[in-house]
Amino acid sequence: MTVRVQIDDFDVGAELNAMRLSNLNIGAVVSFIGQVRDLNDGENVTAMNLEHYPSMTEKSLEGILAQAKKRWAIEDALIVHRVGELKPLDQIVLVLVASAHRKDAFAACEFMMDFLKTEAPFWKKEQTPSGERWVEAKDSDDQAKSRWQQ
Amino acid sequence: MTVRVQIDDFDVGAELNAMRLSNLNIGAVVSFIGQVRDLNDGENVTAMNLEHYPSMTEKSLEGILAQAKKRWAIEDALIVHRVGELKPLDQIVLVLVASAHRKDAFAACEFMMDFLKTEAPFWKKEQTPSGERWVEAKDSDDQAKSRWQQ
Amino acid sequence: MITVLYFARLKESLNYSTEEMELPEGINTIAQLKVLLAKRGEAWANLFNGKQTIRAAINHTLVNNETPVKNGDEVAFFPPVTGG
Amino acid sequence: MITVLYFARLKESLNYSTEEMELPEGINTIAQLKVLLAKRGEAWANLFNGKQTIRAAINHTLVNNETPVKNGDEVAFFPPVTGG
Repeated sequence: MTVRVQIDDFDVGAELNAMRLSNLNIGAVVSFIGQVRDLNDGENVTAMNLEHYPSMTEKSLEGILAQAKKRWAIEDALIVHRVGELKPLDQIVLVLVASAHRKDAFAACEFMMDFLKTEAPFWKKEQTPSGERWVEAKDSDDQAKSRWQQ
Repeated sequence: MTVRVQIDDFDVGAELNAMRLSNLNIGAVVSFIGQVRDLNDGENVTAMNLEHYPSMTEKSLEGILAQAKKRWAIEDALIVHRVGELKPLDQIVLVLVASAHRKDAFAACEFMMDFLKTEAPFWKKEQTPSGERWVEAKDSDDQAKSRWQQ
Repeated sequence: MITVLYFARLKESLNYSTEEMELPEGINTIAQLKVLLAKRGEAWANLFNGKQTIRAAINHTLVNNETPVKNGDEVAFFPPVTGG
Repeated sequence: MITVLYFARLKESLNYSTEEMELPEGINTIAQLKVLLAKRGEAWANLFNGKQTIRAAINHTLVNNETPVKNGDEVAFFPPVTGG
């Protein structure tokens, strides 16, 4: 169970293989990759900068991972989140969950993304043809999180 | 949107990258990998054979993919399923879904797995220390599928 | 004529994977075809007497007991699927 | 003394990323600290007058307006997060 915050890109195939081959009880691995789109809220995005709160970020992600581990039967999990300058098609985040059966892996992976989106201290600033702008938080992300709290 | 049934292993990292780099509108990619566990229903599994109904299999998987495409906003999707002899830790199935936003990718990927598990004509025969046995279908898979039909 | 295919546990129990058969008068649905097959002997009866869940496909599409069978169809019988 | 950190849009608007401050008498919660900061001028008032959603963390844990603040704490203010 690991979290990493890094400037460098990550290799999903290598991460997936390392996790799935580590444990003969793993029957299901679910991965989520978030990547930069060239369009957001109707404007072209040429680049973005991801700022974070260094001493809080890993603690926040570890907390999210620990919550998922309490709720579901997870064999292993990983969160990798990038910071710094990113361009369209660049990978931003990887969430990987391995479990004996698929239901736990799907639920835990989506849960972690919903909490990461609303609790982990990252902020995106986009560059667009009309200038820079901070990305606004979305109500849909709060709604996605609240599903897990009912 | 592709389905493949094959004896050979697949390279998840390569499939993921090919899909996610193909389209600047993709913001989320969810993957599911199913692999052989060394234990099932309390018995050690040393190997398994996956039989299928060749002329029906791809049609069935294409139908599942088409249903997912109707229900969610999907940019791209892939199903790869192996047949033949497999051992513990071998990959069995890959379902990959790319979409603009994560909710569609998670739902479509889980939907496709739940339908594949209950509709696609594959049958597993396991080798165990006490002999060969056909894997029994699970009620939990029928329940997982029925969630999508309410 | 119809083609009938058997898969997995059925193929093993019956020692039979495929056959061509004339569709007899009065056999118009999957349910009726199962009743006909169940009369072939003990192994067949065990599988087709209705106590086991046997799935059917016609021309590569899953169907139910009430689905009509007609000449030229490829009918397949198999246990509940266990892929993935 | 407490340490106060500002992130993202706040850091830019205030041109301020971190400060040490004495915790004045009567300032015992996040809500009270926000009221105090709002008195520092227009840019501060705009952010801390309660009309914008400003999140707070104490010692690297998300907290709410009622959470107590005490000497030695690291308090952070920031807009709703937008990672992932």
